[in-house]
Amino acid sequence: MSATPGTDHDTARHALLTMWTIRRFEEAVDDLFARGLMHGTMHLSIGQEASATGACLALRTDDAITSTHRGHGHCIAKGADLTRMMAELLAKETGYCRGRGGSMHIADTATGNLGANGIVAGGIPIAAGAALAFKMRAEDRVVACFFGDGAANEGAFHEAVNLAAIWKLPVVFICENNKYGMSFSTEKSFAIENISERAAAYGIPGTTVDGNDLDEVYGAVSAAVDRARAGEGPTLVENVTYRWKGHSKSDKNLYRTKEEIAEWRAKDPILRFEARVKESGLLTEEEVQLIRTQAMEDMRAAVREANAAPDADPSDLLDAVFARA
Amino acid sequence: MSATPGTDHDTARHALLTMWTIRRFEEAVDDLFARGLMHGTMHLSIGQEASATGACLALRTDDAITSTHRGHGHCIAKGADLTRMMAELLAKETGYCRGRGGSMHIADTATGNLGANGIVAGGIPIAAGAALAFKMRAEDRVVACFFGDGAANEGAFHEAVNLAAIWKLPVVFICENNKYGMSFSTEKSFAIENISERAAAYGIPGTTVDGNDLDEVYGAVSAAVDRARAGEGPTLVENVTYRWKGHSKSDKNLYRTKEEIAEWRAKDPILRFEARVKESGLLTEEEVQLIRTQAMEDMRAAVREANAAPDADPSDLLDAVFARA
Amino acid sequence: MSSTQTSTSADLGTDRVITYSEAVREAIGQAMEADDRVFMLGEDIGVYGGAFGVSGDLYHRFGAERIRDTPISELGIVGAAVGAALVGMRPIVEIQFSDFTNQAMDQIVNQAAKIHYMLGGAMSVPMVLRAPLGSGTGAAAQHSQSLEAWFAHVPGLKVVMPATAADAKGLLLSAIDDPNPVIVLEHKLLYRTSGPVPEEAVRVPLGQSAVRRRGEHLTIVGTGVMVSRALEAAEVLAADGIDVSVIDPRTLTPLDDAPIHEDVSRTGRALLVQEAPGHVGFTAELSARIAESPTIYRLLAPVRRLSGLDAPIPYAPQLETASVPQVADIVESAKTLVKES
Amino acid sequence: MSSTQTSTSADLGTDRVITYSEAVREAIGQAMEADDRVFMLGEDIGVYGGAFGVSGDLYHRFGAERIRDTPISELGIVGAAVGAALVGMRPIVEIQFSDFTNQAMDQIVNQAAKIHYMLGGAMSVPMVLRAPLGSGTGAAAQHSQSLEAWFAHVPGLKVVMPATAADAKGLLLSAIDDPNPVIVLEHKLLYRTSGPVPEEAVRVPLGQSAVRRRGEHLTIVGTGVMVSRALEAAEVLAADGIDVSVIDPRTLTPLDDAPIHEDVSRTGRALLVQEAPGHVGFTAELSARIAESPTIYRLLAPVRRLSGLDAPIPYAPQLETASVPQVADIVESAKTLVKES
Ligand SMILES: Cc1ncc(C[n+]2csc(CCOP(=O)(O)OP(=O)(O)O)c2C)c(N)n1
Ligand SMILES: Cc1ncc(C[n+]2csc(CCOP(=O)(O)OP(=O)(O)O)c2C)c(N)n1
Ligand SMILES: [Mg+2]
Ligand SMILES: [Mg+2]
Repeated sequence: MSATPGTDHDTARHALLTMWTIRRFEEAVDDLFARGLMHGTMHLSIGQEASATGACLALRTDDAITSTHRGHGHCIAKGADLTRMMAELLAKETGYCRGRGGSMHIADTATGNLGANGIVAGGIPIAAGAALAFKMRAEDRVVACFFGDGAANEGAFHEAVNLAAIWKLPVVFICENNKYGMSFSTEKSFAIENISERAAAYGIPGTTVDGNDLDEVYGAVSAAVDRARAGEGPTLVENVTYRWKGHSKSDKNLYRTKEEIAEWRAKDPILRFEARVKESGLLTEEEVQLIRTQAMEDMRAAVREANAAPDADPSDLLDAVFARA
Repeated sequence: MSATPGTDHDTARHALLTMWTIRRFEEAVDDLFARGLMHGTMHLSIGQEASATGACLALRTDDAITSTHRGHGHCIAKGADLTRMMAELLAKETGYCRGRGGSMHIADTATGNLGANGIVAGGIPIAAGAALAFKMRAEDRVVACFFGDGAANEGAFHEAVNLAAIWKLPVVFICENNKYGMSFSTEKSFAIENISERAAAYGIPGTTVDGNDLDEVYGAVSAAVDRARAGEGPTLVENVTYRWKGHSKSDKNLYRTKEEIAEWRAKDPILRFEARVKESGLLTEEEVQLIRTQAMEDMRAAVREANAAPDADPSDLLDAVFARA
Repeated sequence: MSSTQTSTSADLGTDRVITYSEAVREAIGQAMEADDRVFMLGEDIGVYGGAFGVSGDLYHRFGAERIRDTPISELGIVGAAVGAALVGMRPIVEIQFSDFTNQAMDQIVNQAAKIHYMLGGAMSVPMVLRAPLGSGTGAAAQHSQSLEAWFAHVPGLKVVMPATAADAKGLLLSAIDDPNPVIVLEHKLLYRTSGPVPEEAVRVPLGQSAVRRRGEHLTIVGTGVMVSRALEAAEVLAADGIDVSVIDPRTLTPLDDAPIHEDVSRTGRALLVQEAPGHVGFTAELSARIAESPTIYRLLAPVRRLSGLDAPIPYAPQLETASVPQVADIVESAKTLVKES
Repeated sequence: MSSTQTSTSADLGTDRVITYSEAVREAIGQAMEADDRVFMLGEDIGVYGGAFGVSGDLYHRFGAERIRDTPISELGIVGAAVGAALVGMRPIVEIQFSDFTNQAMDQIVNQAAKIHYMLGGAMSVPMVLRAPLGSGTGAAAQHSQSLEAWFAHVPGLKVVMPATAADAKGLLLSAIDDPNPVIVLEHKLLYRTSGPVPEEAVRVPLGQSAVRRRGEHLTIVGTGVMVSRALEAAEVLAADGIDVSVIDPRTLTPLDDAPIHEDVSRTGRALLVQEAPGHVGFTAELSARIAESPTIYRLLAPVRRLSGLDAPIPYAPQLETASVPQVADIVESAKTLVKES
């Protein structure tokens, strides 16, 4: 856990760099995909960077996360190496999953990422289980469990949150409410105002914050992490945010208006944070420009290095199915 | 829907007879099973009769129910024939399921029972679906969906209640909270006081009533049925009650005390209702005795007739797998 | 994979060529026009038009009530279909990827498949569950499975795998008519393929295998995308003087194995192809049926199965391709089989 | 069904006879004593002692933390086991009836089975899922299924079906050691059977078939409760001069088929028995392996499968019995097979 990003210089620098890195990384992915240089399907979190970044800032390196199909941001914010991520997306042997996982399964296990997940809500029970292990072993580690608004309507959410609640597990449930589960709006899929209202059904605290405000996210998740680490059990934190891009590549955006997208682009979480720290004098314009440049360069280096790596090797596919004792 | 049982003579008579019939039927089952004359496993609802009876009194014949593994009471209260029920339990060809279903699948479809269910929470999505059909066809029929406290922790509960809530389906979710899911107490399996608090998570009304008080159950379910029929959507009604017998035959009652059982036996829903209607003068002592006698005789006739029926016929098992056009 | 299909327009009495996904959509549209009880439930099938574009404009034609967008709740929506079917509707559920049937197995297997039987016939569950299966799109292990063997193993379910546009329409129409739960598994690589399809609502009955090609030396049996791969392989093999039959069971349950016995008895060789992992897969059943019947006496060589690897589907394109049978693999297996004997 | 098992005490180097469920409990107790990472999760496994009494007194020995009672949430608890396994625990999940794995298929199939592969080997999921399967208790269609074929079809899962008390213990110990998800399916009719079981924590390796009996005329292959039925049938057949082998694969994945090929090559006849419905079941795989190998040339008669009906399991005892192979059915099938050739 770091000092508050909005008041601490180094933390602000780190947070801003993380957000720009996520943005640049995903723009690169978008571009590579559009040019036919990338395979599969991609779910981009552009516009949601404050959620991943603010939440992971509240975690220690030995804390764990579970992530989603829209997981590049979580992976980067938890500390993954850009080159190995890009290599995975480019189906290289040096990728985090040796080209076997791709975008929906990318994870740097060394920094505590227990996996992105192609299954909506698939990571939620897994998060509860990892938290159970931490508690049983009396380790003071916490799990942050990311999932979308859509995931909150899956049975897996319900069962896992209840388990965590009755066993007071050290897990923070972070719902990234970006208003849509693919094309279906939260207005239609919920008969409640805020998803955090569901916390009461399990007897745990719930809170809704502006997910495009890095400090708010950080504050809410930090409080929840403290609570979890103190053995007081789980919290449901809802980060209200928005994805600028389509759900995935096949999305024609028929279910929302251009105006709505424009409105949310105006709430860019990165520019907002930049403006705030510049205004408060925490970072200078020059520092901000250096951060931007660094994010761009890091991304370019990652693409370059990943491109140069060997393609994933099909020779031992059967061998890779089972772990060996 | 009938007039209030606590104030209308005929309704009171019907309600009391129904409760005694359930009690006698299940006592007979208990006895037949203990004597090795009945096969399989049985889940008895003795002690919970007011819940099934009060709820079904609030329904029309053309309304539907979904039921559970502990479903004899629901089946009887909705209007099933005792002989065909007993025949099913005795594995007879004349049973409701021709001996193929047994206790956990018994249903009189003619009186709107869409099935008992051996799967905890299995009937909840089915209830939502039947209600969806009624709504789409603009029929003013309602579905009453019975399930236990344990079922409220299954994902199926969550998904189905949410569907019903967002689509404002004409369904009443009736949670029969008898304090235990098999051996696991609600104190341990929930971190909330009342299961009805979960209603708020779906934006629907929830209410908790004394499930051993026939009038209270009837009142709460009636209000919910009216709401559903008026197109205002689902309600979650929690009937707090208790099962006197073990979960099933293998239960050694290690998870609860004799005192607790005795305490709840003292809250016998049938004797309570009898006392009330006698006190208010709605039924005379003589009428009550006649009702008791009738329940006993009906049960005996059912056992006798069912015993005389032919055994289930194994000759066309493969034929019975698929429905024919 | 070839994007042409072999049913000729002459066979089907029509010149009109449409895509497989158009054929599915047309079947649903015609069924909905003919019968008020038919409606669709699924994630993003409304204004989005479906994850694979299958429902397309149906939402605009039939409205939000009958083309019903749902939350992400596979268990809930399959259960809702079961309930609606029990009281007389004819729901069609779309599951975005067949992998997500895992979420809904209780309602499919413990409920839909068994209710008619458990109730001694008192009710039935006339519903259709459609879902795309298979690999080939780089969507990796959780979005690329072929689980047809599971469904075929469950008494009370009918299981359909249409391989052509015409079958996609005709079999789906029969599935919708059927008073039982029918699982229709559409290979996602087929959606954009096209073929002749009659404009009318012509049914293809469930439980009838199709002989796609007749040959002398070898019988290839496969379903879904393997049918077109087998037909392509057949062309290659023909150039090498090997003349093969290609049989497409189309319906896995009820399975019409008579044409397979007949053809294998004639050719003496059987090559059974599937994309799914081989271990305890559907083609094991085909092999077992040959081995337990008099057909076994007509074999000139052991039966041969060609299956996907017993491994999850990987992301990298070259790994994905190596994980499931391709045309060249079929050709090679066929050659080996013919040479062996 | 016989309640004796054929492994003699001499084979196992012990005189001690305990029940199958005691053997399972003993394995769990010994694993928990030896390794702090091992714990149990399941419904009513605590003070209740388990729906089938398997966990018994473990709760009193190890406490509520490690013998962890759960709400009725199969998906949640299997997922919790996956998560705990990922960070280094060795959870054992008990699912009350294997039918309820339907609730948890996403975590079993989309998660546990694939995570090691999808992550390119970076993590693994060392967990055990135990569940009783099969019919014979009058619990009807939703509590009596035999779904082993499904799990065996999923790459990344190991699948075990112990048929004797000794195997129940020894295979479970190996399953707990294994760094992969292992599904252990225990037939509920076996729980009360007994046999010799070593007191020490002796492992039976996964992936080794057991030859339960050697005969001249016919090879019977079956798992779980069918092993003892086959052995009983063997006695009856012996009285009639028909001398049969009985082979128990024990592990469905990985499958050790060498002893089957060897034995069938010698006897020339294979009778494959299972309780599950025949269509696309596990014995289809056994048949296919014979039909695609040189063993086929040694057959004196077509392979024969004897399976449960392709129907749900009914409640009525005489219907239930008629739905799955009994000793007499095995005897009859064996005789027909021997006479046929
Ligand atoms: C169980 C399951 N159902 C459906 C899908 C298809 N799908 C992938 S992402 C998605 C939308 C998820 O919405 P949400 O949880 O809000 O996350 P977001 O995409 O908005 O980040 C859907 C329906 C899936 N991957 N898994
Ligand atoms: C999905 C599923 N899990 C577990 C069981 C085993 N089981 C049958 S009844 C029962 C307890 C149910 O508790 P509750 O819902 O409170 O109903 P009650 O028995 O108290 O009436 C359990 C665990 C089951 N039948 N289905
Ligand atoms: Mg969303
Ligand atoms: Mg209960």
